[in-house]
Amino acid sequence: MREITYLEAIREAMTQEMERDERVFMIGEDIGEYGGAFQVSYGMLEQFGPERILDVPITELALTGAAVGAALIGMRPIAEIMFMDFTTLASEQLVNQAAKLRFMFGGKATVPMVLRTPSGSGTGAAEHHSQSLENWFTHIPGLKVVQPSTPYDAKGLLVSSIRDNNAVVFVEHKLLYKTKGPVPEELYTIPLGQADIKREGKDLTIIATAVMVQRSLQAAEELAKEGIDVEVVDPRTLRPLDKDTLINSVKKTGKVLIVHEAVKTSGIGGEFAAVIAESEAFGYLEAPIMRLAGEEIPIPYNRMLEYHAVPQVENIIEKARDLAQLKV
Amino acid sequence: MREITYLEAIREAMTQEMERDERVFMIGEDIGEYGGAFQVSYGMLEQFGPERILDVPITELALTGAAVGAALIGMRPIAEIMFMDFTTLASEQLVNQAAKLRFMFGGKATVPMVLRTPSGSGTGAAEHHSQSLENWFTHIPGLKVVQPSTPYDAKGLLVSSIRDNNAVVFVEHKLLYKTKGPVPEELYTIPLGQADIKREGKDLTIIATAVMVQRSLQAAEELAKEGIDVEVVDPRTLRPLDKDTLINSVKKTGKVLIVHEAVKTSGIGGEFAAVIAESEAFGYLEAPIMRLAGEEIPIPYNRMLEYHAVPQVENIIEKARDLAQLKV
Amino acid sequence: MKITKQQAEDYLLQMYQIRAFEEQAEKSYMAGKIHGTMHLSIGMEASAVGSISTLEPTDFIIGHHRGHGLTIAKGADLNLMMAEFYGKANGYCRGRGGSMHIADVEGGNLGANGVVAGGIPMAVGVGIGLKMQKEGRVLLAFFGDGAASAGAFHESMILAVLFQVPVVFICENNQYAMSFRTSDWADSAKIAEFGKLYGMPGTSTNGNNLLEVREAVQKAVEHARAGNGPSLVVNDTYRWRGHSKSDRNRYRTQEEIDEWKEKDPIVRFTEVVLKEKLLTEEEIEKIREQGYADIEAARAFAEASPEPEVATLLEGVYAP
Amino acid sequence: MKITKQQAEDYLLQMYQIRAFEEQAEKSYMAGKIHGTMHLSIGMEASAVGSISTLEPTDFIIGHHRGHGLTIAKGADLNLMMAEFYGKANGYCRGRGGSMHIADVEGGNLGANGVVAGGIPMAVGVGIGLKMQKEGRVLLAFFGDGAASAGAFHESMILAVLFQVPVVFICENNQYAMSFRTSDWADSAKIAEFGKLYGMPGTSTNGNNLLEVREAVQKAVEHARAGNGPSLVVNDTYRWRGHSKSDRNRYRTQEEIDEWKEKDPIVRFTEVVLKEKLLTEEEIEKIREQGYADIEAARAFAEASPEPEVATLLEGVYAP
Ligand SMILES: Cc1ncc(C[n+]2csc(CCOP(=O)(O)OP(=O)(O)O)c2C)c(N)n1
Ligand SMILES: Cc1ncc(C[n+]2csc(CCOP(=O)(O)OP(=O)(O)O)c2C)c(N)n1
Ligand SMILES: [Mg+2]
Ligand SMILES: [Mg+2]
Repeated sequence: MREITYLEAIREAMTQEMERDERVFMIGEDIGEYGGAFQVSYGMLEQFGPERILDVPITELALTGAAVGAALIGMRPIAEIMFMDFTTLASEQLVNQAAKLRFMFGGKATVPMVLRTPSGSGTGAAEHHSQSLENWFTHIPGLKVVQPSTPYDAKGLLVSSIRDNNAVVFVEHKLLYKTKGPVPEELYTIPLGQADIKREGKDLTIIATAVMVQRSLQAAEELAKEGIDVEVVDPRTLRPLDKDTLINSVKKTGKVLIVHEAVKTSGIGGEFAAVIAESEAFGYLEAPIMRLAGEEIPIPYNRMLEYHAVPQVENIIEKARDLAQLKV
Repeated sequence: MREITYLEAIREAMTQEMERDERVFMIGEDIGEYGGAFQVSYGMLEQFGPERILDVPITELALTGAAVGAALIGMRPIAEIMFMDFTTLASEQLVNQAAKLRFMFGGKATVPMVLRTPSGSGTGAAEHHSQSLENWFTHIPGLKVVQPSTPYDAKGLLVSSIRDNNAVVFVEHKLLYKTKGPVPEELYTIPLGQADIKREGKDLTIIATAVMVQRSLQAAEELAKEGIDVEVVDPRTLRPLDKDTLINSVKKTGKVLIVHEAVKTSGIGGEFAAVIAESEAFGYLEAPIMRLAGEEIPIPYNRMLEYHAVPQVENIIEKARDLAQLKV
Repeated sequence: MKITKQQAEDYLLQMYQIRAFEEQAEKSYMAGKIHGTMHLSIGMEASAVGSISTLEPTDFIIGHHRGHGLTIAKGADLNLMMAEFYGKANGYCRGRGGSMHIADVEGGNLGANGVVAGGIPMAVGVGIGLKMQKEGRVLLAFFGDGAASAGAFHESMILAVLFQVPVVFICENNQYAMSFRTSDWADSAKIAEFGKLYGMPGTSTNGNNLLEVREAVQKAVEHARAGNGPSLVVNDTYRWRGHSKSDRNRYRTQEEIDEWKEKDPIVRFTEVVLKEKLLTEEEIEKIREQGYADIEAARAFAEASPEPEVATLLEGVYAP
Repeated sequence: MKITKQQAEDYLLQMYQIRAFEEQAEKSYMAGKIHGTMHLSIGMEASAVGSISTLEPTDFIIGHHRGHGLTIAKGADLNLMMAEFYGKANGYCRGRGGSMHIADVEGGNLGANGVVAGGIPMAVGVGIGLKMQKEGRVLLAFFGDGAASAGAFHESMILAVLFQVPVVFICENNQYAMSFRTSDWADSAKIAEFGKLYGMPGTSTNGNNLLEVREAVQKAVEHARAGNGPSLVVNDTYRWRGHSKSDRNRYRTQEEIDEWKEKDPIVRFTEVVLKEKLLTEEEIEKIREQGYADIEAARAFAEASPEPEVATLLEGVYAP
């Protein structure tokens, strides 16, 4: 199959959906001529014109609200927030309006929109352009939260998100934008709420998200050489969470390491851990539930500090090895 | 000892600190003549005048930022956000600025401020005035998050929060405002980051926050009649979390039920569960770690629906009883 | 601006229905039948009716927390509305929304909103959608004077002009945001000036004069429908009651309230229709009685309506 | 506005230092020595120096992401600044902040900021604090034209006027917010009009004319120091380079860039000081050399400086 980048997969999903469905449009800062801060929408202005690629000045709250309003009357907007750090400016409309209108109006409103935003560190962009805040939005009933780790997943999940009749927060990862993988040319969907076992294994489960899926897969290859057989589970959708796949994997392996980039405290890893600890998998656990996640600091500028602020392959290997060897 | 309400305890803490330290001031909407939406600051305008009780129009983002800026040059502002739902409008300044400036500037800045806000349901205020978003802020290094459950704790923790040299999110609970308890007249502090065992017990630990502490204590009384001896632990500060007290309690009882009002998914309960599941307490667990928390819905208007949207005493009793009886 | 007898009847009936609804709401609340809070718009009836009378049934409104009047003016079923106020299963929002969130998306009412300025960014998006849908529909977006100080207002006005959306922004300036005296930073004329600076027509009206409101909004609606983009109309008015149930009126004087009561928008309108001989005293009295009777019927309907079943609690969060 | 020879030397030196710093930053970046991004202010030197030259050393500034020029104009130690740009342990922020976050709180520089409009609400609070501290100090709060569309701007201006804070808000209008042409909603004159509507003096200047900038800001600073509250000054200028490292300049023409290069603020200033006989060609050339030499020394210092130790990674989040 043809290989394209994660970034191209996202662009393709949007382009093909916009070709298919005239209710779909984009709104965001510098998404037109500039092509988006990461060039995700590059070329789309030429194809669709300024009526469907709405370039706006710095107005995170209003552009998000504009997506909510348009969705409310049957459009299918895709809003882009340039960096996830700035969802802090948009969250009123996302959390109080997009997420709640349907329930608040007795199930009689529909808000089919996508809010796309890149998260994560690794580009030297420092404290204000590197956060991973996905767990904020998983806490909000009414929102769905998607976080793809491969080009294939990115396209299929984004198509599903656009077609979903709810507000979906689609969290991209900056370091994945340039990664390549096989992606069908035609439109296809990956159901929201369905985890993917990225690697089967029997000794230990790693549940990882976004760029940590790739790092965990690399770690698994190394550990395989040591005879440790790791299963890597990628939830792909954080809300609704495919608890069964997580639980079944842990029941099989008896050990689980949770890996994410976001700060450990109150990150999604806590939810994963709790879901497992309160499930029937509890009885199968052969060791404590371990988490490896971002340090309790903002993301610093200096390259080496930034590197050490979040889990790297070697940290995953080490932690997984310890866990594999642990006997309780 | 004299008994006063939670609300009066908060007012007293602010008043006495403002008398003691002229750098302390308040900023918020309707905090002056109106006395605050919940009358927390009633009378303070008369005592301190408009130079120190800064009443502002609807400007959640700017009023929060104003607190950050004033703190940066050595003042000690207390900002009030009228309902926690509206911290969604203020979070940029809280999360990107207040929390990060010190680290971002190499440890060379100090942001001693408090952001007070009431959370929780139970007043019929519906979807937009009832949220519990404390776990958003526990995810942010650089912030401290405090959530008192009694008048005594409210005063002592607020005094500590005002004197703390960091940005503290002080989460009050609407249903607690009118509850009474003994509170010393003089100034005293309760250290941030120190949990409190509100009731000792040996069969089961309940970790509860805010109004759920009171409900859990009521539940514990009922359960005692059945011969189930419950320990109720109130973390009081959510960030930094007093992990030791939580872990030691679970080591002692072998069973833990986590109770909070916020939506269960990605609430602070996940963090509590994960902290326990990855600690040495894991080996002492005699049953899965259970959570009882808000339903996966926005808070509805109707009184009975609202009642059932969050844990009540009877739910705690039932869940705790099941857990006490559970054998794995 | 001339109106017909039929119009005079309709507008007056709506104003009386609003007045009666609010009075009933207050009574029901005082009687302990309502759990929660409410925001009454007594004294502001002309702003709601005058503005919304300019719309076609297929047009939209989006409101704010003080939304009972707007909802009635948009032609809500009073029974379903009162049932929602009572939190009943057959209310507009099945008891989930209550006073602050009554909506009727199908009927073109995109809802009251508990977040001050929460509806303004959405209004821009509705306008963008309406423009794309090319059916000539317009939106009236209501908000209070308090909302005008929110960042959402500024950002939204800029986008509204940029995309030339068919939206009339209507600021119902009742002088206070809770206890904050809005004239401390802007009066109605100044808020209208902001509209102009953003690049849209901006006017302020005597918001207690139904016909003046109607004329200003009519012009703005035509402007929007003709594809000429948004406008801002500021209706200068006053709420007689406190901000919400819990208000102690510490921030204003009884004299001020009394002065504004002298400017009762309903009285003013009846004077006009009498003078213009559109309606007689008797006809007016009959309309008044009708308005109160409609609300009394709605109250009875609401009180007889069933509570939502707890078994349905988790429904309606996600669309299939 | 007359200046002394000493002033001419100082201002020119600072402008050259800024120009040289930015050129060096670009070179270091291109050479792969810098991890991250940067925002260069070449072409905007007069706005930074003209504005900040009006301050006493005890006064404050707060900046934005394009903050190198402001930092130098506030008298930063060039070595510590370049070291921060390189992410070194002895940089202003110990390598934690980098280009976008250089600060020197002790020196009155409350920092560059990665969030557009992020500094504006804080500026209000600094103003509130300065007023309470009664030491007669003032703040210059810088932001871009892009920040003026953010809700934070609107809310902050309202509060600034309400509390009459001793703050001069300075909008450095370089015509674009990234690729967004700000004149699509407001030009410099219009942004200044907003200031007036909020209730503060609002002026726009030719931001490439140091003396004009200085005069306008001087007036505003005196206004603030006298207790008369905030002002808004809009400096109309241009950035020669792309928005950041990753800019392809698709949104503007080479002709436009060239036109603005003709209005080089440094050239303009040298012409004036020559005409006014404040400095000779030789003196100017010596100052230029000095500026570049200072930056070359800073580069050497930065490159020789140590990386932060990973063991210190977790330090500095919380104050004791
Ligand atoms: C963002 C936000 N801040 C604060 C509140 C609390 N609040 C509810 S209504 C109100 C006053 C709003 O004033 P205005 O917009 O003038 O409407 P009015 O109540 O006068 O009709 C306030 C402060 C809120 N609901 N939302
Ligand atoms: C809130 C926010 N939105 C978007 C961005 C991304 N961004 C960084 S600079 C910039 C343009 C800012 O324009 P302006 O304020 O005019 O400053 P300039 O870059 O032109 O100096 C944008 C969109 C950001 N940093 N913060
Ligand atoms: Mg008002
Ligand atoms: Mg600019």
